[in-house]
Amino acid sequence: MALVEVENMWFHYPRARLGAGVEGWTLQDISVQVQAQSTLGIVGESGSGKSTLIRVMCGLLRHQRGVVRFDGRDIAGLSGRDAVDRRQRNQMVFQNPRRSLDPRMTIRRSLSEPVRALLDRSPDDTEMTGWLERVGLGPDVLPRFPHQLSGGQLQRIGIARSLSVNPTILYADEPVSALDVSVQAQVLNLLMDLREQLGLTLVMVSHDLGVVSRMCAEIVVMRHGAVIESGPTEVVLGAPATDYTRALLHAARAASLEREGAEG
Amino acid sequence: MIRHTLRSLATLLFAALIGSIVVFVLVHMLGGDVVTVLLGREAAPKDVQFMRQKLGIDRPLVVQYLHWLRGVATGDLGTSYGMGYDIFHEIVRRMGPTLILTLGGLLISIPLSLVLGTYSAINAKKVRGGIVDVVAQVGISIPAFWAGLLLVLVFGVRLGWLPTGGYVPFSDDPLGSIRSMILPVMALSLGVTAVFTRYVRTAMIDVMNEDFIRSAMARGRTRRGAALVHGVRNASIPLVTVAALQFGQLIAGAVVIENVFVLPGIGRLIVTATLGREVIVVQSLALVIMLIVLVLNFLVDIAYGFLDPRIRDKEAANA
Amino acid sequence: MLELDDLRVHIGGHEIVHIEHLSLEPGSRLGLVGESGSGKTMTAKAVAGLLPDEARVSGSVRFNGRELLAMNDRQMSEVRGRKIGFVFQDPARSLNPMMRVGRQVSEAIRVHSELPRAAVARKVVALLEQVQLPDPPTLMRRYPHQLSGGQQQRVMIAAAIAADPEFLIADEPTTALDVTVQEEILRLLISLSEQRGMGVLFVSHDLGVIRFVCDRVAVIYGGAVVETGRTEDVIAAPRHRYTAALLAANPGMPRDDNFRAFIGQRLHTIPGSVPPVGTFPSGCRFRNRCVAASEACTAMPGVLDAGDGHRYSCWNPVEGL
Amino acid sequence: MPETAPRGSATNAAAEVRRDSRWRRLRRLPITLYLGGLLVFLFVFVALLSFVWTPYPPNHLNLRNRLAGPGTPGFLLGTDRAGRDVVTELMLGARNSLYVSVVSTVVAMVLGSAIGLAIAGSHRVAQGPLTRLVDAGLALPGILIALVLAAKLGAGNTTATLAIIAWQVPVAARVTIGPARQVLALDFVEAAYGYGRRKPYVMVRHVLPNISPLLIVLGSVMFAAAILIEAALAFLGVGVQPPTSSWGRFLNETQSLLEAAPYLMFFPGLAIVLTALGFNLLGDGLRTVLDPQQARSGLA
Repeated sequence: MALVEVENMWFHYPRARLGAGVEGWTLQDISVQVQAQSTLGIVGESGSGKSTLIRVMCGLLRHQRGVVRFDGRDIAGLSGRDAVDRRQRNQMVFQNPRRSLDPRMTIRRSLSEPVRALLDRSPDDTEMTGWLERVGLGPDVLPRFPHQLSGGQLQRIGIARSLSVNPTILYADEPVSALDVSVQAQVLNLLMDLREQLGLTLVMVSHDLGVVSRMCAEIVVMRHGAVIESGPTEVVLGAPATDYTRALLHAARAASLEREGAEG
Repeated sequence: MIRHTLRSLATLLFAALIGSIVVFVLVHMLGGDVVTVLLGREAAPKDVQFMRQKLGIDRPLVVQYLHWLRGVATGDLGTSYGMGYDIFHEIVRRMGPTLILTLGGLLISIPLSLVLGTYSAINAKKVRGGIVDVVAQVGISIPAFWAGLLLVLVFGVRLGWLPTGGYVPFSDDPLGSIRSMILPVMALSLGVTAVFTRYVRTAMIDVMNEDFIRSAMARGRTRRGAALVHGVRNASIPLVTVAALQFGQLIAGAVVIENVFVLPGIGRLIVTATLGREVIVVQSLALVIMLIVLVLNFLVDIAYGFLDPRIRDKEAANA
Repeated sequence: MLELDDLRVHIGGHEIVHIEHLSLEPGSRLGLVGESGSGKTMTAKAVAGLLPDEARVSGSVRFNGRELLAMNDRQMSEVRGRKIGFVFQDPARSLNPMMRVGRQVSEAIRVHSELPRAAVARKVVALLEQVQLPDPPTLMRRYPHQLSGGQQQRVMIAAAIAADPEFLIADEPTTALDVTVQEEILRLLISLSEQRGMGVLFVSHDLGVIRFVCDRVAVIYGGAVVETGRTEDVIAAPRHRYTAALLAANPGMPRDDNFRAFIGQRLHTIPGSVPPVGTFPSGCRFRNRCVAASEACTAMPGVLDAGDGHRYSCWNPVEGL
Repeated sequence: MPETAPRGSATNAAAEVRRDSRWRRLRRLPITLYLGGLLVFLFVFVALLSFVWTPYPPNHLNLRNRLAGPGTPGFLLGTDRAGRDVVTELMLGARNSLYVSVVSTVVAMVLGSAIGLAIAGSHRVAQGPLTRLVDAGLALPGILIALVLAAKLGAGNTTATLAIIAWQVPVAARVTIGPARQVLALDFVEAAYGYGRRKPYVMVRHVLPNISPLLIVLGSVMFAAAILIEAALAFLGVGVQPPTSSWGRFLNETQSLLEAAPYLMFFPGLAIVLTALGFNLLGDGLRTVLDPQQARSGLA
């Protein structure tokens, strides 16, 4: 049984009226499966619905049609303790670390929020120091405010915050695209290491095929709100079945550096 | 575009409904009895009963409300108890001076504030730009009636150039009519001009930070040229909306100014009626003024849709 | 054609840019690559005289022998658009939302010449054709929001080259675009540069993009050029430690589509992050993040020559391969 | 997904510079802040002082010194027709201005920003109509409410206060909606929902602190407006009634003496202007200090 199963799922953002056709739907008839401890990359151009898809999977948005199951249970039907439990096990890392931490809250407060909200207790500094160590930061950041820290540090804090409630699955929405190249590499490596150490499942959205092909064993290609291709990365990108994926790959290769896989 | 218009119209009707209910409820729910005010505390119960019947306030509130609405629509608002005039005709008769005053105020303040605000924004980092802004700040802080009194003192009493008050109908004496309105319009437009100037300044400074100003400069516009060609256009279209919103404040100003200059407009009528505790007159006047303001805003809303290509295309512009 | 000497830009008391020397030949494409805060955009803006008001600039920027820094806003405005075109990062924000596309494309022509209306219109149509936009006569009457991001950037490019500048500055022109659109726009820039013999200063944070577009590259860190040379040379054999680290940190794409070998591969990292403006160390600005830093690095390294115009400033350069 | 691409080095560099120059800016605070602060302080000080000391007792009539000009010994700014000391009257007037504006501004701020927050947090479909309703409220001349109230309840401070509140609530609501929506669109809000926080919590813990600089500025500007409206209502005779002193009422009473004793209308008017200017300048200064850039550009 897959950890996450999305079956014939349709989603649209709230609006006054919706036309009869498919144009109002941000996501159309999506079916995706995520195995436990696997790595899934979602690629596509802007507006393809990839960020919306992981938000539905993560439970941040509620779909209108179809089924999304987590650990075999329909997430729409969960309530009370089960709903809290699902939230705790599904965590998200956002694209822009400056926007994902409240500028008016200290890092201590931001970092402790998930535990306060989901587990209903206040973690102490020792515990939080442990979380920070995991992402390579010291306890000196605790009393600071976001504007006093760099983008790379903030993204690490974002990751530490997501991991504080011991999730099963981590969703990452373009986790490095707002970061400098030199910091990108640090954060990508960190995500890979943490995933292995903690046995996490990782679902990552990225527009960068190079990043996705390093991070993810499986890949989903989206276009105009629908999945057009999916499968193991080396199959989908190594031998694309659709013209669109081929075009995507061609364009990505044109403006990228060629790297040996084994050199890293 | 059609949806934009329909939505504006719906807002207009809805706001008018809410507004009229608020006015009605204020008048009929809050303490104090109209009849007591009219007849005094020692009135005989029989007279009170008769008065209540005559005023129609013995009927259910909803009926009274609907009756009043119908009156507004058909121009039958009854007569004033104190003065005996027909309320609707009185309102129509007094519309003239008020409209001259408020529209004259807008006519002066919009172009003036565009020039001043743009000048102040282009020179925002220089002393002269700052001076314009401080003057505008002072302008905002001057109550219209005091400005009126000062103008009367200087131009009316000391210099004797212009009349200190009173209204001359245009048909009687065109020149005298214009002379009689100069000071009131000046007093009224001072504050509004100051508000608009600051608005234009802020909008222009914002626009000047936009990337498209930089890209216009990259094509060979000077900073000033880019400001005038691209900045003013983008900053002034929202001014239309602000001007419409400010029209309500302009009416408020007119109420005060008419009382300073003894102009026989709606503003003076409503204050006189208020001081005479003529609740029915005040209630209808409030609704009529409200409708004027709302209709004006509705028209501006439509015009705005035409002016901004983004709204013209998209019906949702909630950005 | 373009020569920068001892160019310094100060903002709020901090030196954002200090470029000893940088030059660009006519018709060639120079890439300026660096991370955020490296000063690459400020350098580009200094050349075009588009720095924010609070910036102080000194040194020399010569364009065809004329000193640009000595010019006032009016004189510069005659250079901008006419001699130097500029394409910005975010086309959606760089086009006036209230103005028809055609008028924005024709702006440089109208500012710099007295062409009659009909001739201007013909020129706009020709320009829109050159940037490969469909149906120019209809398109020029549209507003920016009615176009896609890629179309908007094509419009920006058409507007930038409208008055036939000899030289184009492109500041991260594809960062806001999708990868497929990016490729099209980059190809368009290359072909325009070749057709018109137009020099290009191309600013980007992405070495992959630079490699695709530029024949020469200047790597910039902490406001200073640390390495410059032919793009192929610099990428194949970087000498400066920062360039090497930047290359190693780039995720890239697997050679020969060997995706299987790519999965799970760690990247080389550069410790720390780009320091905030004004907090770079003295001497070599990269030394507090450099794996090969030594005592010598506290002094400013001189410029060394690796041949063929490949120059770098590093005390402990990467040797050989 | 307009935010997919990094805004690049220019923005980040600017952010660095901005952050760094924060101290600098704090050291050279805008002059408007000092000037506004000084005027506001003077106003509040005089108003409070009037409770313990005024040159003459309230409503003390110096019948021998009626219409004494400014500078008359014992009467710095002269006396009015009834022989009341102008300085005393102005001090007492400040008291009434302060009272009315504090009450009305506080109530209007709380009510208005609560409505604004509620609208910003309401369902996306309901937001448009509700916002437009506030707009309509904004367009309506608040003086109408004042006059209707006065006609019904009679003139007085209560009428004035209620009218100012009715006038200012849509203002506060309208100013709150936009920035609150901006904050709600940021990722940390989404994150908060992600770990199970509910809307009221998000509103109070995330949105309110982030728009508080704006509310402070707004409060200051609303204070200025309240001073002006109170004066206007009192001037029209629908505000505070005798024997309570008020600048606006004082102007009304001395209007007929424009020719004979122009100083009588000059000083109360000046008091109104300076006080309103003080709050306006203070608001402007605060706006500069509290970094509008931050509020506008989504708190980057």
